[in-house]
Amino acid sequence: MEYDISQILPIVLLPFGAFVLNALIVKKIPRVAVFLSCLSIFVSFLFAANIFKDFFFSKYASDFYVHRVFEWFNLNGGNQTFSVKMGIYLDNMSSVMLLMVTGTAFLIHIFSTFYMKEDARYGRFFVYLSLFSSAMLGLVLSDNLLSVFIFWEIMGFCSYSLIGFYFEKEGAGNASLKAFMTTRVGDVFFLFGIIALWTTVGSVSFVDIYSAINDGLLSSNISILIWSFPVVTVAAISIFLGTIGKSAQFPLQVWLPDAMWGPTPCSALIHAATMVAAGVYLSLRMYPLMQAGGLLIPIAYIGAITAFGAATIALIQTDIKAVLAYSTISQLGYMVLGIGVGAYNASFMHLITHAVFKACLFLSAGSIIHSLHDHHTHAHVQEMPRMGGLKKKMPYTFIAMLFCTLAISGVPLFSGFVSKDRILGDALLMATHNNLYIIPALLGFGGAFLTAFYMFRMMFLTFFGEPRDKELFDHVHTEKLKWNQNVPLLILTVFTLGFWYSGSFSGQGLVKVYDAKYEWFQTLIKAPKISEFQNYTSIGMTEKFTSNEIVSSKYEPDEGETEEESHHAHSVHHVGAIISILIAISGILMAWLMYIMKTVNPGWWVTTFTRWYRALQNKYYFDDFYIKGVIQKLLLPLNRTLSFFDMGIFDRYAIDGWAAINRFFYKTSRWFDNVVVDSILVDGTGVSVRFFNVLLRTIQNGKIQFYFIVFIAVLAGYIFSLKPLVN
Amino acid sequence: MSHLLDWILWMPALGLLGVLLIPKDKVTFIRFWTLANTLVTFILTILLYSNFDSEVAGIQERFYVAIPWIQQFNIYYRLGVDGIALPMIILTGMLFFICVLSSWSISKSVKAYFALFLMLETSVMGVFLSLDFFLFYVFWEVMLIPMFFLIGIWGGENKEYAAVKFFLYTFAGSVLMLVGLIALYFASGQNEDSFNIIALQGGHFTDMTVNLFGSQWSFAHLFFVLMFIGFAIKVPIFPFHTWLPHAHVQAPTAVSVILAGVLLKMGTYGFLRISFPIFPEAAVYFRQWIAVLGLVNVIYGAFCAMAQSDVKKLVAYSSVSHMGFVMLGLSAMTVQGTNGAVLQMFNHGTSTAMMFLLIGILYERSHHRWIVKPDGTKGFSGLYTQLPIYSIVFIIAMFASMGLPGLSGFISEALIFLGIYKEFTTITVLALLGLLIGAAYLLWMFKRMFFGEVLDEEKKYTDMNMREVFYMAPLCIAVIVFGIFPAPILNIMKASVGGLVSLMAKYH
Amino acid sequence: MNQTIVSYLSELFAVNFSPWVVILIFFVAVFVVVNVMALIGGLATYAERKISADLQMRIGPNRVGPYGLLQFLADGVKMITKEDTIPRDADKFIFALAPLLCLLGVLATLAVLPFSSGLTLTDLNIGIFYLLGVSSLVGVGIFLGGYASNSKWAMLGGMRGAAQIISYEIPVTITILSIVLISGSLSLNQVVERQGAFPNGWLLFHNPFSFIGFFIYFIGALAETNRAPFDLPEAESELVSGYHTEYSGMRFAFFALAEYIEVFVVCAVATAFFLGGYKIPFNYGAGTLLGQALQVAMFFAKTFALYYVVIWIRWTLPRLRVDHLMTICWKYLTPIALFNLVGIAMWVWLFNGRSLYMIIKQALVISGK
Amino acid sequence: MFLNVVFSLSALLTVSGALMVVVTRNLIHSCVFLLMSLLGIVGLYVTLNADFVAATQLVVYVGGVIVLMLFAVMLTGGNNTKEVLSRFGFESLPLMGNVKTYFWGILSAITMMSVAGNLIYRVAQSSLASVLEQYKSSVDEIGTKLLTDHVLSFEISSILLLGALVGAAIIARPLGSKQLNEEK
Amino acid sequence: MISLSSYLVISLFLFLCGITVMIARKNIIAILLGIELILNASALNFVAYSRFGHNNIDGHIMALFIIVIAAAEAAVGLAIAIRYFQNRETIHIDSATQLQS
Repeated sequence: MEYDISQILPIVLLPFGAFVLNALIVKKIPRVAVFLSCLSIFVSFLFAANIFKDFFFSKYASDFYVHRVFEWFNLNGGNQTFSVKMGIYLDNMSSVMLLMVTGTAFLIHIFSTFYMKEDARYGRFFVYLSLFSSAMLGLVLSDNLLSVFIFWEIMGFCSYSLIGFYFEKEGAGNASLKAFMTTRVGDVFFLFGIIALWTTVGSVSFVDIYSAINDGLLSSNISILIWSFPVVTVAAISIFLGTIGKSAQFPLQVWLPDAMWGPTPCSALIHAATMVAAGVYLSLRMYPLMQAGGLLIPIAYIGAITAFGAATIALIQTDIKAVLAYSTISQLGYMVLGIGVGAYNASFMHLITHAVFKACLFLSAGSIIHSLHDHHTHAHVQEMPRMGGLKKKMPYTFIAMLFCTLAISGVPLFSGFVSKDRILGDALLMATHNNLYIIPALLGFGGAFLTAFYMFRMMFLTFFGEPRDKELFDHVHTEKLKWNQNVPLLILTVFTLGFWYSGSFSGQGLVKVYDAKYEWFQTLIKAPKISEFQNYTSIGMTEKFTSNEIVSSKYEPDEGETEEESHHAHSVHHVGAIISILIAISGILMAWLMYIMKTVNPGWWVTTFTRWYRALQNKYYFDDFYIKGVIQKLLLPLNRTLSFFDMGIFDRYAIDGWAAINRFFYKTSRWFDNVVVDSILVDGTGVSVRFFNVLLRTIQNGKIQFYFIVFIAVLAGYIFSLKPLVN
Repeated sequence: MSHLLDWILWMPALGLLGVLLIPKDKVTFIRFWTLANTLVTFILTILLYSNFDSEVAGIQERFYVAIPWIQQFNIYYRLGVDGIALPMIILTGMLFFICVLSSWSISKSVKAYFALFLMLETSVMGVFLSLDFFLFYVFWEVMLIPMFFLIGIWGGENKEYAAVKFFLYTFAGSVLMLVGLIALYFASGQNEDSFNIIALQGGHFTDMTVNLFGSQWSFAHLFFVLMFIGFAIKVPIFPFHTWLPHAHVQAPTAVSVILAGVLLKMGTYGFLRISFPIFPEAAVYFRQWIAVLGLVNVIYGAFCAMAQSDVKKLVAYSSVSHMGFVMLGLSAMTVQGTNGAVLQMFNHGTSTAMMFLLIGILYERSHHRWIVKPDGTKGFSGLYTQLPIYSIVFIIAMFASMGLPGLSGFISEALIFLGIYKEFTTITVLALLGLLIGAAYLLWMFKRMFFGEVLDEEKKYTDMNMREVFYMAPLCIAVIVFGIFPAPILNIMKASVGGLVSLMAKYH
Repeated sequence: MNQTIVSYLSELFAVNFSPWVVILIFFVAVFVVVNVMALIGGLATYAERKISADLQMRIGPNRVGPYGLLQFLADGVKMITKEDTIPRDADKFIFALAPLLCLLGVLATLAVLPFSSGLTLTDLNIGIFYLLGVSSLVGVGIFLGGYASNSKWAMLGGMRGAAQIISYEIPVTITILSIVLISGSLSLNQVVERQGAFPNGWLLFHNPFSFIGFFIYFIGALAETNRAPFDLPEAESELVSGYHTEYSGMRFAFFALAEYIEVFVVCAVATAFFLGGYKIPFNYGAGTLLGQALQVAMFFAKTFALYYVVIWIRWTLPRLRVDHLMTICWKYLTPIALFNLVGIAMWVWLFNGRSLYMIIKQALVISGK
Repeated sequence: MFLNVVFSLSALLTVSGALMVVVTRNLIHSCVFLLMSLLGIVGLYVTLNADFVAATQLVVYVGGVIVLMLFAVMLTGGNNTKEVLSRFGFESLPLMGNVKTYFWGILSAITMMSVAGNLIYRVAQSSLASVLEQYKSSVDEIGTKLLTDHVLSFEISSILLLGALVGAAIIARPLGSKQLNEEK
Repeated sequence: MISLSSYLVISLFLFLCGITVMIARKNIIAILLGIELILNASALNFVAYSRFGHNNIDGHIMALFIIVIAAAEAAVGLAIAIRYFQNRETIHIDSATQLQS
């Protein structure tokens, strides 16, 4: 299997090239720019598919990777040496990720050609999309934390620009500012973690970090302020803080709902499928670090809390995109929970599946919003109370959205079931081992119930029942199959089916692909074994791929070392599966009762749990705390006092005070100068001189020739008194 | 080739003569003349770069010039360039060229303006090029004169105060430097190397003591502190920074660009060229205090910037904050830190120059700079809708100066953090918070100015014209290219910096 | 001394003359040359009248001798026999001195004219410099003449003449200097020797600048010799007859003679400097007396051609106004001359002294290969 | 011998010219005599093998300076003979009565003569006496020296000439009537 | 035989005539004539010394410079004289009493 860089690099470079080119031409010929973006992402999708094929058929080597390194710049000078390396790290996980990213991105590009058609900044949107896609792919391919951080930040910039895409609106500005700053909080700690690792390990390449963890290099302590921690903990915490910021986990989840100010396709791509997932991806990459840092339990808690809390908030949202946003947060919480409970590949699988169906959901919402056009305000409507009964008007969107909803709410045979159920199963398994995991597991199951409920609430409110806004409803045209409106949805819908991922319809790995012992996903995606990165040598960028890099699969089932443990695991997994199926069905039933049968009145809940309801409405007062509390009560007054101190006190008194002192001195010295020096000494001299010149005036007759005679006389006298000139 | 430095140094002076010879009503001619002259200087600096041998640490023999000037005091006309000076020289050449373009719209006594401008360029070049301490001091002082007049004549409403403050403040600093200069002259035995910066380097004065007020002081420590204050006023470092907002806010656009882009760097350049190499032991002795001061700069500058309602003042404080990063990098005395510091000097030069130029462009249209007017109403809003190109350039500048990866600011800041992490971990964490605040005030300012509805008086603003685009383009390119590919600059500086770092490493 | 009549003769007859003989030869040669010049001056007056008559469709002098060829002798006789009047209030000493100064200045220039490679009275290696110097005596003479004869016409004429001569010396000198740059010597013989017989070897066609320079020199020379259109000092319509209004008889003859000879001299200098001097094709008969004769003939032929042009101009062009005169000198001729100087310097430096012709030839040869 | 003749002639010319300059009362005449003695000096230069200097002297003085002098005499009212008879300006000094016109001149002349006698005596008995060399053109050597050793003074003198030219032109420029009045 | 002293005598005589003229004449232009004489005397001295002394050409060059200076001096001096005459119709040197005390 021959690999050289020309098969990998275009995946990143094509969208980037498209970005550069479009940035130049977009003002003149936006159509061409759009076409170029779509084309570039499609071609890189083909490349990714090719790579995925290779990895898929390469005997499922779980620890098979391609690693290319080149020197970005070095600081070798004097006797000092320091070198910064960049590189490409391509293994099973990144190959799958590449396929997912390019695929969804391509479909979303296509959809955007429909959705952004009428927009004034049609072309510029695609410029941002291309930049974003290249950054995301670069992050997937990058081999070290530094380049991860770089692409991470570039994605942050794209999200900033896309959230603020409708910059005429004040709210867009607020939302983009909020999004960028909130993620920035995480990023700063992420950078600190990178630096800590870099200084300790001497490199930020994944493989170096793995082997360093294996060698216990990271157990040394560093002291911050007065405390001292082991490096590994600090690094793990700060890197996970990066994840929290990026994938909107518990303390910093506030930005993601506001991010819905952006155009719907960008919400689909950035804030559902890829960027927010990048945080989880990073944590998966750094899984050994998290393990070594002993961070799994807090991660599990954070994930569970996020999953459940976001789900609760999603219950009462009326804006369709807001519902999807909160569901995204909670699904991301599930992924983090998966990391926390050590369900490595389950968590990653959930990342993939969630990316697919959530992208599809957002696109469907987009097509709904696009077709619901209010003729009074000339705005698109995203309020669910004004929808309803759209099933007849837009059947294709309905099908797509139905499938995705089934998937996300964990109905069997659908992808969401496969992945989420595994996470929950592992959570349950861990709970049986360790009591601390009980609460996360419970929260996880509760979240699953809520998920099913609010997703179907959204479905029912949107598509079923009678149209609640008749006029709006009448304006909606019955949709026909459009290549760029519905086809992407349907394609994505196809991939919401479970067997694509599990290789089995039940999702329990009963049906195998080829001769693998387990289904491909479980086979392919394995937690990196840090002990295997010892005898590793990085390979230059241009060299051909050599076979010594291929490590043939040493994969063994690791659910427990012994037979009964693995049996126990299996049983627990079965229990978990059954529970989650029941939960999903009950959630759907609840929603059905509430919004179709109207037997259960939502208003009753509101009136009964008013305080809770208000808390949910205010999103548990997070925004109030951050904005009103931290920023307005703490930060801004601090700034004002500081700047007043700077100009008003320090500058005025400490610096300009010198002038006052000088003023005293110059007054005294001026008196001395006037009286003593000037009038006595100086003028006195003048008087004496005047006395003398009266005498000398007489010989000063202005007769040149008289002077000349005198001059000659003097000259003569001089020469007479001269010694002989020579000898 | 051996006279290239003389040419770079005196080319603006020739231009100055030319300007003086042109009659004062030939305004366009004067402008084009100055433009051509600065362009030639810039090209010469590029020539210097292309002839630079990046392998050599320290002064490049092939450019070294040493001519006796005042021989009885061993004062020489000594020019030389090394990897630390070269980025600054290129930056100077580029920024002056651009600033001439940006001050095209100056209409008040154009001749005097451009004459002073070229005089300023000569002096700045002289500071970066001269290897003789006396010559260095002379240029350092000469630089004050054009700055004083440029601020005091073409400045804003409160220009006299700002000009006088700038002059006196900086002058006080350089007087301290003069004391150090003379002390070094006598301490080094008044031989013909007594003013030779290169010969003074290497810590000959480590064990020397000086008797002051009847008690023994360490010579190195005493005069390191004096010179530190002298340079710190220029940087400016925390307690000595208050001239900066006045000068920046009152100065005309081009001048504040030069002030922020080049003049601030002269202070840090002074550390790199004089204070640290001559008193390495003292520098190592005081390094944590330098680091603390840098940290204070970062945090304090960022906080103050966040409170400003005047854009220019905001950016002025932001450069206080960024120079704090440079000080942090210097205090680390590791190869990453020092390289990062020098790179940050260059990058801050480009990015903050962009910011100031952009603010100047906006000021030419709006004639005020209030984000929030004193009466509480909005100063600007929805500029994004009104001035698209301007906004794109502004975004580039803003993200570059807040250190977005992929733009030039990031690499230097990352290198600085990498350098100081091992030395001062706590300070690293706090400085990272400064980075956070930095993003905060810039983005907040951007949101307040650029988003939202377009105000009525903004309807008449026109977007950047060709000239402005033309002179913003090189800076944009520099910011982006050096963000993706910093090697060209790092390669020229790394040898010299490595030499400096290994010198410092002997002492800690 | 480089090449003089004496050294040439001593080479020719391969004998060393004793000093007395040298002085003898020298004086004989001087005598001959001066008389020949006087003759030429006389003939020039005749020629002038004839040519002017021709240009004005008249017959002109035709009584004395064949075609009135002896007219000038008649004039000379008349001049000599006329009464020599001196105005009462005139400054007698200077009145007597002025014509002599003029004639002295002119005749002294003849010392360095290269009539042929042999027949050169003395070939100073600062020849042209010397020539300029002594020829400036004429200006003094004219001025003093104008002053001495106590009359306002003469006064004005003299002042004009002096001013004009001094002013126009500058472009002329600069032009000559630029030619000296090419030929690298101040000696007229050397300058001539540097050139070729055919026009492609002349300094006139050496490069564009020298081509311009020739005309500058020629105009300046016209002005220096008070010839029309620059004959303001003797503008008969404004000042009766200019600086020699009060003169009569032989003194007047001296003035006239001086003027005509000077015209000859400047033409000769132009010939030597621009038109290849006495060079004859293939240097025929070098060293023999025949060769010398041919060279002399060639030299005189070129000079008289120029002389004809001078007369032609005089009878063709109207007279200038004084301010125009000065304007032409200071605002046009001098800057152009300076520009020429720089241009020729650049040329000599660039093509290290090759002429345009040689450059083209070499280019052709190179491209031919 | 030939050289002697030339020398004696030109020396005669020089001396007599200078003397006449002193004694003539007529300004124009003294200009002419000055010209005479300058020509004599040219001859002396020739006897000193200084041909280039001679030619320069000729060009500058005969062509330029003398004519300028004459011009100046003309423009300043020509030759006003009453000036020559005027007294010295020693009225302010009481002891200087109304003495003979040339008294002071002759006195100083005698003084200097004796001084010079002293000088020449010393010079004559010094070892300065030397022999004539073969005549050799001095032009190229002068040129070389002017552009190598004396290049600075050469440039300075050229600048001086330029300054003199411009200065003279500005000083002697024709006055406007208003200017005239205010200057009077 | 021509010796150095003969030239010296001539130049001395010129010098003395110059001095006499400068002292005796009251006409500014006359004084300028005297100055010319003095300058020529010195130039002659230079050339003579360079001829008879250690035989190099520098004397000639000095003479050239003297001539240059003489020309400049003549130009400026005469210009001053003319302007002076324009202002007050005399060039009697003692009439220049404006700056006299």
